Amino acid sequence: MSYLPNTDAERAKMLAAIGVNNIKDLFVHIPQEVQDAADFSSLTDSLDDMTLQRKLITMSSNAADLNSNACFLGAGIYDHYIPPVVGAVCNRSEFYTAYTPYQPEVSQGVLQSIYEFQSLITRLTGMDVSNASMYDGATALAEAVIMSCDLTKRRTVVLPANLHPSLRSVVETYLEPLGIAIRTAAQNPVTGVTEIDTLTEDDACIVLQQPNFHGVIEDLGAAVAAAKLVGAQTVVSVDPMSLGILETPGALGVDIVVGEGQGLGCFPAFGGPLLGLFACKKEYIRRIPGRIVGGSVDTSGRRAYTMTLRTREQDIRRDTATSNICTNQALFALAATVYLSVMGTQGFKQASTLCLQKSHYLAARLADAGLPQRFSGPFFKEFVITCPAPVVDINKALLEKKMIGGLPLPDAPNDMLVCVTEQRTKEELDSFVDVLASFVKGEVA
Amino acid sequence: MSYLPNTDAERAKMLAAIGVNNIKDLFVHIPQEVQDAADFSSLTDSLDDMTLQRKLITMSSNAADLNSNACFLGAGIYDHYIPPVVGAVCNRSEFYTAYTPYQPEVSQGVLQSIYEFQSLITRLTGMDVSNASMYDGATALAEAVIMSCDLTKRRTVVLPANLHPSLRSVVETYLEPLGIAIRTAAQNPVTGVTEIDTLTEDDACIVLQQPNFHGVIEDLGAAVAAAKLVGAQTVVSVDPMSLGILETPGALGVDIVVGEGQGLGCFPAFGGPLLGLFACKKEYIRRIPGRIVGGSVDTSGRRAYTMTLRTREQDIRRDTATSNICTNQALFALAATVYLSVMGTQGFKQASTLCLQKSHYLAARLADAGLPQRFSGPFFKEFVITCPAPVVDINKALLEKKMIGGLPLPDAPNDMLVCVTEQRTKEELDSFVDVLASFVKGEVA
Amino acid sequence: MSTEPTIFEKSRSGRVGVQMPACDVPVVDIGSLLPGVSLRAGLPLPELSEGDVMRHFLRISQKNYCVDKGFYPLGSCTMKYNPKINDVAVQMPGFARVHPFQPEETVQGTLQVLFDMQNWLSAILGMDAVSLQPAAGAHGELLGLMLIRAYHVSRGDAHRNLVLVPTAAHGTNPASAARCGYKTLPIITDERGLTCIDDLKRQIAACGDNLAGMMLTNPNTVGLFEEEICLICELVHAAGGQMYCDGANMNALVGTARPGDMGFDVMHVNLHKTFSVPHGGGGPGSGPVGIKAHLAPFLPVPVVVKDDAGVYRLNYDLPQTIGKVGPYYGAYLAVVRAWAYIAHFGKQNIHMISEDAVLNANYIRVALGRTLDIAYDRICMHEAVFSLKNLKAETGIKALEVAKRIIDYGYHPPTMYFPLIVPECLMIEPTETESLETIDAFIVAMEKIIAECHTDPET
Amino acid sequence: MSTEPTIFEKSRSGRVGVQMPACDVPVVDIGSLLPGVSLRAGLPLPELSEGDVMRHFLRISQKNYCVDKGFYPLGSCTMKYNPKINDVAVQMPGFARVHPFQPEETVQGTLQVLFDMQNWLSAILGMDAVSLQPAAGAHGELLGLMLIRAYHVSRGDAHRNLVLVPTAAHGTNPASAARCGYKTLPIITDERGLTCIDDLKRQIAACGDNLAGMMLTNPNTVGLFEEEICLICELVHAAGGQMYCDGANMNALVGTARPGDMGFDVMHVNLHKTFSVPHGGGGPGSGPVGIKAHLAPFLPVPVVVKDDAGVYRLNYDLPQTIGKVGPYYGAYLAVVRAWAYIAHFGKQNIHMISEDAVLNANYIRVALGRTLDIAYDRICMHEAVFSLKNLKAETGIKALEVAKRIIDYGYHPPTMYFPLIVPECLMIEPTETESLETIDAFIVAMEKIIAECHTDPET
Ligand SMILES: Cc1ncc(COP(=O)(O)O)c(C=O)c1O
Ligand SMILES: Cc1ncc(COP(=O)(O)O)c(C=O)c1O
Repeated sequence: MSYLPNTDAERAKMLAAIGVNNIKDLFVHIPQEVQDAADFSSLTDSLDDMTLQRKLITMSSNAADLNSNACFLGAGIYDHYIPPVVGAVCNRSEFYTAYTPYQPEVSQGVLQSIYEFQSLITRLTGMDVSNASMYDGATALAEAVIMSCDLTKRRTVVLPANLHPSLRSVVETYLEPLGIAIRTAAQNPVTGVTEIDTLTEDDACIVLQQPNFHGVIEDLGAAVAAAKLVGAQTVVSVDPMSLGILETPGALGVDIVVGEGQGLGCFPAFGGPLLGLFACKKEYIRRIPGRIVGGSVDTSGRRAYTMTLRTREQDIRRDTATSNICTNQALFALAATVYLSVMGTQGFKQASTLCLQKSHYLAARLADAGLPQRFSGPFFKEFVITCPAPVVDINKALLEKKMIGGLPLPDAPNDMLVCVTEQRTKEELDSFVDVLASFVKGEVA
Repeated sequence: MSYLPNTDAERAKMLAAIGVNNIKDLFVHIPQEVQDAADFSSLTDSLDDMTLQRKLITMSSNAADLNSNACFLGAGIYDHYIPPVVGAVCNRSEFYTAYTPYQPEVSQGVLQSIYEFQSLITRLTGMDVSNASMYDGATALAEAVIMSCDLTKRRTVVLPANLHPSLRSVVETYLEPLGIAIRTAAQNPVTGVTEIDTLTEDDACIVLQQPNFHGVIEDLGAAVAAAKLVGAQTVVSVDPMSLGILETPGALGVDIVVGEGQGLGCFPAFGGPLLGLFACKKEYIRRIPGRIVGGSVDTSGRRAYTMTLRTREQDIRRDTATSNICTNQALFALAATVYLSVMGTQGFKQASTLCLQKSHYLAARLADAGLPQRFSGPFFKEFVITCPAPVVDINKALLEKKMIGGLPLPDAPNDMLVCVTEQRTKEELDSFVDVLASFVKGEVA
Repeated sequence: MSTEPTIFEKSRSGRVGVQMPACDVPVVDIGSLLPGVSLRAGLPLPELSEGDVMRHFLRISQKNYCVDKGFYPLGSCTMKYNPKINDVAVQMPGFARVHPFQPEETVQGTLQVLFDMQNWLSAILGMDAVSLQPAAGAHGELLGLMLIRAYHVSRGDAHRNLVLVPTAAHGTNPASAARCGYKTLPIITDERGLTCIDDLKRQIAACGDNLAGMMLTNPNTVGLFEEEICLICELVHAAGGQMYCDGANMNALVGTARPGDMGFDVMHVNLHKTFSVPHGGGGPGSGPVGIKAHLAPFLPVPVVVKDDAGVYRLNYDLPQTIGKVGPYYGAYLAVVRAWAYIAHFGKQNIHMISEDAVLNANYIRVALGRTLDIAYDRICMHEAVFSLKNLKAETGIKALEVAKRIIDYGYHPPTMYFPLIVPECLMIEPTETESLETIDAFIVAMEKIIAECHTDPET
Repeated sequence: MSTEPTIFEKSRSGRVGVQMPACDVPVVDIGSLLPGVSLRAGLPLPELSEGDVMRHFLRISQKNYCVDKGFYPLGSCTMKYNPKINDVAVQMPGFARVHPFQPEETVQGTLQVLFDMQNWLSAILGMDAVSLQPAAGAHGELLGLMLIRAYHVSRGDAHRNLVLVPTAAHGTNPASAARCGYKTLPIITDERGLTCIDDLKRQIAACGDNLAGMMLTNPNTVGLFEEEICLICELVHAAGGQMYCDGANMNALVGTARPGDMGFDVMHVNLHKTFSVPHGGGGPGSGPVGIKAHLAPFLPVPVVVKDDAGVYRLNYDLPQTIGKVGPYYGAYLAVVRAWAYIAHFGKQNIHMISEDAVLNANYIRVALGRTLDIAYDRICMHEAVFSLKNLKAETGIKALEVAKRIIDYGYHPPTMYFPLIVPECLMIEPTETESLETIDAFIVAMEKIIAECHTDPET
């Protein structure tokens, strides 16, 4: 096997050194009947290196990928531009084959990158502190809600009706065993914005998704004001790409900001691995889940980085830890760090602005073609249109033109959640309109 | 521009420090009429990073590549398997963005890799010494022939009739200005082997290609014997992949071995960059073209590598240098080094053997289907068949089945030079036979 | 090691690293596109050229140790070689550049990887089904416990809220239990290094009918196989509890024995340990969960199925599902890597993983046992555990100091002070991808360090 | 810097790094497949696992300096940043995985790159046509000289066998001339650092009607623009000679001025200097040759053309072609990289390359000129040349020692002792991709070193 260095001669030498005759002698503590029961016949035949490579190419080719098809799907995973330097850095062995930086002497590279990641996230969100990443935006939200309950010692949280269904499902699944109750804040059916006048003194927090599942921009300031009145917190799940334009949650008084960081330099990758962002006010720092890296000065006076506030974590605090998370998404935090560094102020703002301008162009052209928007509220890069046919059918027609259509809404099969990133060209937008217009005109069955 | 760090403010600061007002003041020595004549309007419009990436993907997609099509083309460039670790090493910044290792203190990585490359090539060829690489197999052959003339002080060289036409053309082009005469050794029309009974005492060397352009294995021993009789040298251009099986040219007494190293871990890449191999007997070492790396011990007793025998080279010897070559193919020599290291004795022999077995299987099946081989001599991985229709037509039919057919021979448009590497599966070989058999049966026009 | 400034210190106002395209649709004033929306003023990101960025990260990268550079003797971390074909695979567009909400027909090759892995991991773990949704080991623990809880609730046993967790367990076990609303009771490890059966019986009895289950790491956290595992499972099952296997140490068993055959009901495995997914400096990982059939109704959605026409589909139709623990289908690219690792070995050679891992560990146990005190003197599994208690008594030198000294010899330090039950603990796990000569060289270095401790304790 | 054994020393008999497939066709005895052919006995290649190989090369790689790590002040080498999009491009299957003999219709995208580059380089150099065949600069020189020779021969001037080459020229110039069967005559550089016109006239006269041409590097090898270039070309042309431009220093001119407009007939340019192709530790490079129309009939075959239907084709039909200097179409992947570099700048911004390169160099000239003696005190082009003659006289310290000392400050040394006409020469070329603060930091380091030379010459 290509990855196993030892030869049979070396194995024999080692067995002799150990003082046993046979490799099986090393497994004597495993009950024989257990060993006998083991059956691996349903595995694949062993693939040599050449055949393995071929097989992977073949499987990968059996998909309509976003290199060859223009993507109008969003809903949490976005086809944003990834500068090539992101891959050049993340594919360095020194980063991707390194272990968790528990030993700072041999881990300054990873530690500095995480330190910079945290700083970037605080700058982007306007929050005081950020952790070193969570699994994804959904679990980050669940953790934030739990943290909020811990901080406020309350047991009810308010989720918006227009929360992404996957996020909602994860939060529900996390809260159920903990007995935390969920209430739902209604969505204004015209504007698409969450109605936030329903908070009580039992609520630990109100959650908003910014922009919400339907793409509409929420009024975070109003939520913060309403929450403060009842001593509750505001938790926001933000699309970081929108923060090239929108006011920071920090400036609006939000307590905890989470989000999905995939759009910051990570491939869509069929939805994983992802990058959970988690930032909050500094007074909550001892309750943050997961790792935090801090900067300090080493014995010889040089700057050095190390993991800090370790006593919150599970390996020390065990069942009273702030979370059970251990392995996080360090390499993808690095990707986001490189992404934000190379995009810089100007590039990131431009990308954000292109999303805004192009999505509005498409929405306007679709409206002209007889495909109205379902909601009137302001939107950033996603919006819902009501189609004259089921979205699944329209998407088939789009696919023939090498376009991946938007998401059919769970509750309304003729409603499509359309996403336009900076990567979509005018030409692609116009082709999209053409296909949809043909359905309006009834040219397609 | 993404690659230019200086900002306009910095530029202004620098101009002030230099003491000029305007960037144009730094170009005052260039005659104004020259500057005025410069017209760049036929260049492309400037492409931003995102559009550039898109455009490259689009161009690359406009080709039938060897990932998606089974390749039966050879003739000097081969679709051999490349283990992924080759790319992992060669894409390391420390290797590919390094300069030529003139400063050994900061270049031990590149120097050691070249030292190992040279050692691998001598082991593979059975020769005493190897240089650090030439541009490609063709110029390496031209250099070898010129070196042979220098060493023997003779002015005629004998090339085989079945030399690869591109190689022949390059050698002719190189020799013409030097007034070195070329004679041609005939090819036995039945066996395909070179007739070597024509050498004289004016001949500096006889060249053989092993296997020759038509895939047939030459008798190097016979050539060496014939050359020795007249005091001439033997120069062999070898396909290194054949050296997993064939006796080494060194053991057979060959004086200079050159070859195209592309098959050793480098992409076909539309024919370039390539990797010229150059090895010879040790008595010729002071006449070798190009760079050589040697091992030594540094001042603190540690092993160190450095470029050696520099006085042969153009930067020191100028017009009396052994060659004009300066930049060579270091990174591709590294690729070959990693390739040979990871393939190892066993893997390389297997790859070589698979070429042999599979090509013979295909030849036999084609013969059964009524497509005879043109030559009866032994062959390694390539062979010529005579087809019932022009090869260009057959290749169109093959392309429809996602196969890239063999080379139509320049002198016989119905003859196809077929190549089978270890990458071709039995399934692909059988499909190839099916398509060709349909031409024999006259099923295709 | 020179200091590299932070990326912010390297920033220069006005510098551009990525040239974005001009807007190709008519540009509208932002204020009129977003009426009433508050917009941000500044955007304090760094400003650098592409080359500045590359240099910064290359320089800091070189301060890092990594498995591509050398041996990580880290016990319990399974730092094995990360094959390079995996890196190629995760760049392929059909894996890296597909959207999770694309229609199933457009992602058949993509789905095949998930389908295969559900089956292959089931076979390797001896389980009936696998969920690929968890993003890491701890996430898998949480899912596993949620499944146990859903099972109990479905049987009217909602009151079962106690979980047994050995003192020697990894911190994620009790933390995950807490996250599932469970209370944990400790179980001690006996002098053999194994679960103390008497203590277990005592604690089971103490639980009464509130026992939800037990979390057991097997091979356990001192590198030993729990040879009474069948008995342990029987005892817990008899008390109505479910058996959870923390499969972090599965590398010792792959291709040789299966937790499902030992009596475990549910387990996770870390693809970033056992199946060659790189650690990435701390993640991402992947922590699939295997279960027995009785837990299948509660699996998170979706699961990948193959319909009668041979088409891969996402099945959301599990009425009793606990819901979702992650937004999509798990750490997809990590699963692709693990697919490749398993496929390379295949049914014929999968046993070589555990065999070479255990062989290497026992060789270290014996060879280094001549110099260090072995914590538990018996055949070990994937790792060897030593106690430097006596060294500390004799020389005053602590495990921490020995471990840090090994850095000067060009190695990453071994795991120290875990598990806490072994005083001055050093835990060494070689994995199957280390060679005899690497291990020998490491042992020589350790011997030199120990000799230094006695002769020259200052260095 | 620890020693890493050679790959051979790391080999262990029987180890396997690549598992090859079993033969899927019936296996026949090799002896019967190859009757009478002598087969090799052993195959003494190294034997290692994939992980062994990766570690070996990673470890030696870390001993290397590289442009992704820091500044290379190497004069005449144009070590600029290598954009990462280029690395992505050369992996794309339509570029990397196509065979040079595929039918033209199957490689249209592939050919487009070559066609564009023939045109773009012609525009940038001010030439009428370009051959992409040469593999490096020296190879381009040889081709250029062969074209000159073919031209003379076609006009019955086969006797023209003398080429003028400045003493300051790079060694490849005289070596290439020799390879073309030419004798070289030296031309001296005057005190301005420019071609001595009197000497040139003298040598032209000495050649009589045997003058084949002149090879001139412009900007020249001391970093100055040959301001009398139009006169020089006139003089050589008047004597029946052709003007060859060594375009190694083209970076100073890109987008600002074109050798074709100065009177040159033929030139090469190094894509691995001017157009961001990485140096790769010594290659591969690419040395396209641009020519005026009168040399076009002799170009090597094939050239890429676009037919009336817009299809790219390979044209072999040049009856007067000199033949071929390389087997296929040149260093294709290098050409792809250069395509991307040029496309990024485009017609609008191409001038920024030379402007920033020359700006950076003059800044160094002035700033470092406060500490070191400038060899020729006038506005320079892409590089600044200093002479340490006085330093040596005062302190005994040589340019070599100063250059090596800079390594301790984290830089690659500058070019030394080239060209030989400047005593104790240090030549520094920053390129357009270095930033002001990098240059400032380098200057500070140089100042420190020079100060040391006076105060503490031992270090
Ligand atoms: C025994 C054990 N259990 C659980 C975990 C947690 O796994 P993860 O870090 O993937 O969440 C670890 C990780 O170190 C472990 O060693
Ligand atoms: C002035 C000059 N001419 C020619 C060359 C030769 O170019 P190459 O190394 O690409 O063959 C060089 C390379 O250093 C050079 O600096």
